[in-house]
Amino acid sequence: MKDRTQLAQPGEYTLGDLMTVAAAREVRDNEVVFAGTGMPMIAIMLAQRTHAPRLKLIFEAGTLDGRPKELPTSVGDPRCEVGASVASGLYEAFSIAQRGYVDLGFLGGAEVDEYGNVNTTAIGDYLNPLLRLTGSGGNPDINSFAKRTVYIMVHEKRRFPKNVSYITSPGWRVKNWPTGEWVHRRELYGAAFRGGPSAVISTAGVFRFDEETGRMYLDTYHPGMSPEKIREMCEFDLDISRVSGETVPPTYEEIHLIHHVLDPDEIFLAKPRKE
Amino acid sequence: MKDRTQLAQPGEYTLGDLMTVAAAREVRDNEVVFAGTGMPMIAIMLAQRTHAPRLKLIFEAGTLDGRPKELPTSVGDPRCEVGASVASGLYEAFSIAQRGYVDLGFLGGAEVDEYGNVNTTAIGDYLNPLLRLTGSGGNPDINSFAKRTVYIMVHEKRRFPKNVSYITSPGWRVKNWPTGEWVHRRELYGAAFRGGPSAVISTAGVFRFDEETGRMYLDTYHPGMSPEKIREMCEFDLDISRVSGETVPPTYEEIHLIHHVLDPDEIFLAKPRKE
Amino acid sequence: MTSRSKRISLSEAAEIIKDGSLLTFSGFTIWRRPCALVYELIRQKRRHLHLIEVNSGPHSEFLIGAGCVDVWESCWIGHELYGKYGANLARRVRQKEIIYEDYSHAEMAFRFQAAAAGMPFMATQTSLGTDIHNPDYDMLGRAGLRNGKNPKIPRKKYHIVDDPFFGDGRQVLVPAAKVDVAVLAVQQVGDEGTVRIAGQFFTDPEVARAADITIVIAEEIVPEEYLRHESHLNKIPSFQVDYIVECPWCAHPTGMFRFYDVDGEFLRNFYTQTRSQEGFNEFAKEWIFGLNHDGYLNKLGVPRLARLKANTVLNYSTRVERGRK
Amino acid sequence: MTSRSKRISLSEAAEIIKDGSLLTFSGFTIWRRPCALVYELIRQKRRHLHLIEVNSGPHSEFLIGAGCVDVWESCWIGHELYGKYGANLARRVRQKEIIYEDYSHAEMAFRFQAAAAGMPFMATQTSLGTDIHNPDYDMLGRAGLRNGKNPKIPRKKYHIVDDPFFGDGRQVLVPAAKVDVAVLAVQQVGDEGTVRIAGQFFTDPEVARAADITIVIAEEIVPEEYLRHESHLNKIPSFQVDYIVECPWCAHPTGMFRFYDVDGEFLRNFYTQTRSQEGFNEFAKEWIFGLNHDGYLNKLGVPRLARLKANTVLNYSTRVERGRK
Repeated sequence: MKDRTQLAQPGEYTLGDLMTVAAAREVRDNEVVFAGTGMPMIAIMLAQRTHAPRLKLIFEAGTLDGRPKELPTSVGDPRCEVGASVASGLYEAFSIAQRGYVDLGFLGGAEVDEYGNVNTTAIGDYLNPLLRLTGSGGNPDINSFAKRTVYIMVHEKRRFPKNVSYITSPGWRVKNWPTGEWVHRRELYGAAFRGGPSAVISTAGVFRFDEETGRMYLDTYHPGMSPEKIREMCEFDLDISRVSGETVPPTYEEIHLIHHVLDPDEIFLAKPRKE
Repeated sequence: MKDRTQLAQPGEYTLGDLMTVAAAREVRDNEVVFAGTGMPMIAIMLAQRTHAPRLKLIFEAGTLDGRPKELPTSVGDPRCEVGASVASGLYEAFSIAQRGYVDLGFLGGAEVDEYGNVNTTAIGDYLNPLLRLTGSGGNPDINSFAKRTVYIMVHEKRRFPKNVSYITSPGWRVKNWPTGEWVHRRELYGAAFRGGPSAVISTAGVFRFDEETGRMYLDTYHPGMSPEKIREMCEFDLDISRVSGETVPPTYEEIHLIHHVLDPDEIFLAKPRKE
Repeated sequence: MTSRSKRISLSEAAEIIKDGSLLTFSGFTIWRRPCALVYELIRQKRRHLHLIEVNSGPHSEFLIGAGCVDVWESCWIGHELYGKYGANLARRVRQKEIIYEDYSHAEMAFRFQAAAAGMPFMATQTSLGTDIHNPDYDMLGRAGLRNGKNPKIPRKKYHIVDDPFFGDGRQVLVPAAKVDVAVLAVQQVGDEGTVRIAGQFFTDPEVARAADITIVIAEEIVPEEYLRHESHLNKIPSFQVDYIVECPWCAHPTGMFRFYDVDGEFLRNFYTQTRSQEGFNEFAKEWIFGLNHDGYLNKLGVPRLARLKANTVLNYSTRVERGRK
Repeated sequence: MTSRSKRISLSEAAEIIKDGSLLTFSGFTIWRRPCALVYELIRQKRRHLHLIEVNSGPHSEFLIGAGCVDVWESCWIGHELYGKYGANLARRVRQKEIIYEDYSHAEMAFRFQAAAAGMPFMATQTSLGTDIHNPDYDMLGRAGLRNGKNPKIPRKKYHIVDDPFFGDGRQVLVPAAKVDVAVLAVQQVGDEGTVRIAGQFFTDPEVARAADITIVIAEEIVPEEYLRHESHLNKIPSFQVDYIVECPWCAHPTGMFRFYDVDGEFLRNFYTQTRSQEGFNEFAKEWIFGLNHDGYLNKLGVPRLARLKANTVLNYSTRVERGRK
C-alpha cells in the first residue's frame, strides 16, 4: 500500500488535480473564505479536510460557515447549507464581505492582464462584442472586499492579453474613472483597500503579484512546462525572474480525497486515467 | 341586560375609555397601523376587535402583522409576537415604514404646538434643560413615514404651547435646517411627503389639522368641556370655528372589551368606579 | 378573519404583468425561479419587458429567447454547470436586439436593499476601477432611457461622492432598483400571503418589497394560522404580497430547496439547443406553446420528476445524476 | 473540529471592555439587555464609556447612575411602563455631567445597519424639519469630539444631499455607528459562537457586526452541531462572535423571550429610588457591590424568579403581575 503522504507521479494525477491542490494550499487555517462555483469549491473542501479544518466558508447566495457533505454544483445549491452556522441571503453575504471579514476569495476568469485585472463579461468591444459572457457575478465584489484573491484559469495566450477586453474585476492597477487613467488600486480604494489578487493558478503555472509595481510574476511552473514556454503563452511581458521551481504535485491522500470523497461523480473533475 | 351597541352614560366610563375609543375610531379596516406603547395599543386592539378586523399591526421592535392575545406592556414584549406574520427586527420595521406601507401611526407626546410639532425629548432649553425626557424613540420616524398620525396626549395649557421646547416629531409646518426658517412639511419632504399628524386626542377633545395652513382646529370636545374652555387651555390661538360637536362616548360593548378582554389587569387603563 | 382572497391562477398572474413592465424574480441563478409563470408570459406574448435582477438565469433566457425583453439589467446570466453563459442574451447582444446594463452582484443586492428600505441609493466601495463604472458603458443612458420619463429608471447609473464622515474615501452611490412587479417561487405561502422560505433566502425579501406588486407562486398554499405559530420562520409579511398562486413544480427546470433539485439535463439541452434562434423556436414549440403547466409536467413524466425529488432529510435529491458521465 | 474555545467568565468578559470604549448592547428598551455584564462593569469601576445604542434602557441607567459613562448617543431611554424616563441620565444632563447626542430611532437603526454592511452612511428622509437636525444641537461637535481623533466618531452628525437619481428630494446621510465592543444577551449560543435568537431579534445581528469585538452572553451554551441542523433559525454566524459566556438570568431585570418576563417591580423600584444620586448609591450598594451574579440571584430568591419564568407555549409569563394594582 502506498504512503498517502507521498507525492504522486506524473500520469497518476490530472492537471485539474494539480491545480486544485495548488489552490487548496493557498488557504490558511482559521481563515474566512468566500468561494465561487466549480474548482474553487473542491479546493476549499479539500483544504477543509487537510490542513485548514477550521476555515470558515461563505457562499455568495447566503450560506455562512457551511460544511457541505456533498459537492455543491453552484453556490445556490441546498448542498451548501448542510452544517452551516447561518443560512441567510446575498445582502448578508456581501455586507459581511464589505465589512471586512473575508480573508480569501476564490474565483475564475476568462482573461487576466499583467496587473491581475480579470474579465468575465465580454470578449471584444463591450459595445459591440464578439462574445458576451456571463457578466460579473460576484467576481469584482469578492475580489474588492477580500484581503487576498486567488484566480483559477485556463491558460491560453489570448486569455493572458496586454489589456483585457473589459475589466470586470479589479487588479493591482486599475482605471480611475471618469478619466480612465491607470492608478494603483491602493489609491482608489482608500479605507477599503485590503489587498488584491494574490495568485493566479492557470493550467500552466502559479503566478503571483508584486504588490508595489502590481506586476504579475511566475512563481512555479507545472510539470512539463518551463518559465520560457509560459512567457511565450502571455501577450504581455511576463516576469519570470522570481520563479521558485516546479509546482508541487498532489499527494496520494489529496488525489484520494478529490476523486473518492469530494467529487466521486466527476461533476467538476475527471478522474486520472490510471489511478 | 343592556344593549351593548348603546352609548354609555357619563360616570359609566372613564376619560381614558373615551380617548381610547376616539383613537380606535381613527383606524379604518385593512390599514397598516404602526403603534407605540400604552393607550395606542389598546386603541388598535379595540379596533381590531370591532370595525377593523383586517388591520395589519406593526410594532417598532420587529413584529409584523401581529395578533396579540394579551396586552403587551411594550413593543418589545413577547406578547406582541403572538399570531404574527413575521417576527423580525427594527431595521425591517423602519424599512417597511420608509418604503411607504404604513397608513396610520399612533403615538404620544409631552408637548404639541399649533402645527402638530411634538416634543418628547426635553423641556426648556435643549442645551440646558429643565427636564430631560425619554428622547425621540420612533416618534419622528413613524410620523415622518405614515400617511396619517394620531397623537394621544394629556391636555394642560403648558403642553399646548406656542412653540414646543424641542421639535422631536414633525408637524405640518417645520424647520428648514440649517437656517431654521419655517416651511410647510410638503416642501421639505419632497417625494417622501405622504401626510402628517391627522388628529390629536387629548384629555379635553379631538383636534384636527388644516392640511394647507397646517393649523390645528378643534373637532370635538369631550363631555363636560366646551370649545371656549379648550381654547383657554392652549397657549396658541386655537381655531374653534370648525367644531363638529361633542366627542361620541364609548358603547357598552367597547367598555366591556377594554376592561374585560383587553386590559382586565388595569395595566394602562383603570376601570370606571361604577360599572 | 381573513382578507379578500389573494388566490389567482397562473394565467391570471401572467396577465397582471403588462407589456413594458419592470420585472424581477425570486431565486439565485438556477434555483427557485418562477419558470411556470415565465412560460405563461411567453404564451401570452408579453413584450418590451425591462428585466432588473440581482442575478439572472434560465428563466430570463426563456424570456429573452422568446423576444419578450427589451432591457436586461443585472450582473450575470447562465446555467452554472449546465451551460456556460446565456446564449440567448449573447445572441441578442451581438445582434443589437436588446439593451444590456451591467452592475456588479453586490451592487445589485444593495440596489434592491435600497429600494426595499425606501432609500434612493446605498453607498459601496465594490468594483472601484473596473469597467463596470466606465461612463461610456452606461447603456440605458446611451439608449436615452435616463430622461426621467419612466420614474423608476434612475437618471444616472452611478453617483460618486467622498465619504464626509470618516475620511473613508471614494464611495459609489448605486440607485435603488425600483420595480413594477416581482414574481417569487417559494415553498410555502399562507392563504393571507405570509411567505415561508426554506434554506438560503437569497434576495427574496428585498425583491418582494422593492416591487409595487408582488406575486407569490408556491409549491403549496397552507393555512395562514400554521405559519403564524412560528413567525420567526417566515420571511415576507402578509401585507407585502398581493397575489398568490399554488403551483407544484413551479420552478422546474430550476431547483427548489427541500422540494426538488435542478433538472441539469433539461438545462444542458436547452443551452445546447438554443444557441441559435431556430433552436430556441423549436424548444419553445416543444416545451412552451401548446402546453399548459399540467401538460408540461406530463411531458416531463413521473420518473423524471421522481428522480429530482429532494430527500426530506437532506433537502436535495440523492437520486439525480449530477456528474459529467 | 472546533475552534479554540471562546468560553470565558462574566468578569473576564467585563475586563475586555476598556475605559473609554465605544460600547453597545443587544435588545430593545426593557428586553434582552446584558444586565449581568453591566453590573460587573460597575463592580470593576469602568470609566469614560461612550454608549452608542439603537435605543437605551435600564442597563444604561445602571451604568450612567454609577458614573461609568461620558457620552450617551441614542434616541430613547426609560423603563417603558415601569418608569417614565431615564432619571439618572436626566440628572446628569441637568448637571452637565454627561454628553448626550440625540438621533431618531430609525436613524440609529440605519446607522447600525450601515456599520454592519461596511458602508460609511445610509440615506433617509425621516425626521426632516425637526430639532434632531438642528445644527446647534450637535453635542459631540460642541464637545470637540468630531476632530477625527477617534476614528469611530464621525466628523459630522449629518450630511444633507439631494437625491441624484430619482429627484426624490432632500436626503439625510446618517453616519455608520462604529463600535469597539458589542455585548449581547440571547437565549442560546453554540460552543463555536453561532447565535440563535428566539422571537423578535431587534437589531442584534447588526449590532454584532458593527462591533470590532462581540461578546455573547447566553442563557445556555448548547452544542454547535444542534444549532447547525437548522441553520435558518440562527441569526449571527460563528465567526462574528469572539467570546461566549453562559449565564442564566443574564438579562434580569429586563425580560427574555421564551425564558422570563420583565421584572416590573424591580424596575419601578429602581426608577423611584434612583431619581437622586444618593438613591442610586443605595441601590448600587444593595444590588451591585458586594454581590456576584449568584449572590444577586439568591437575593432575588426562587419564588420571585419562578413568577417571572415564561410559559413555554406562550413564551411569556402568565404568573407575573403586570397591572397597576
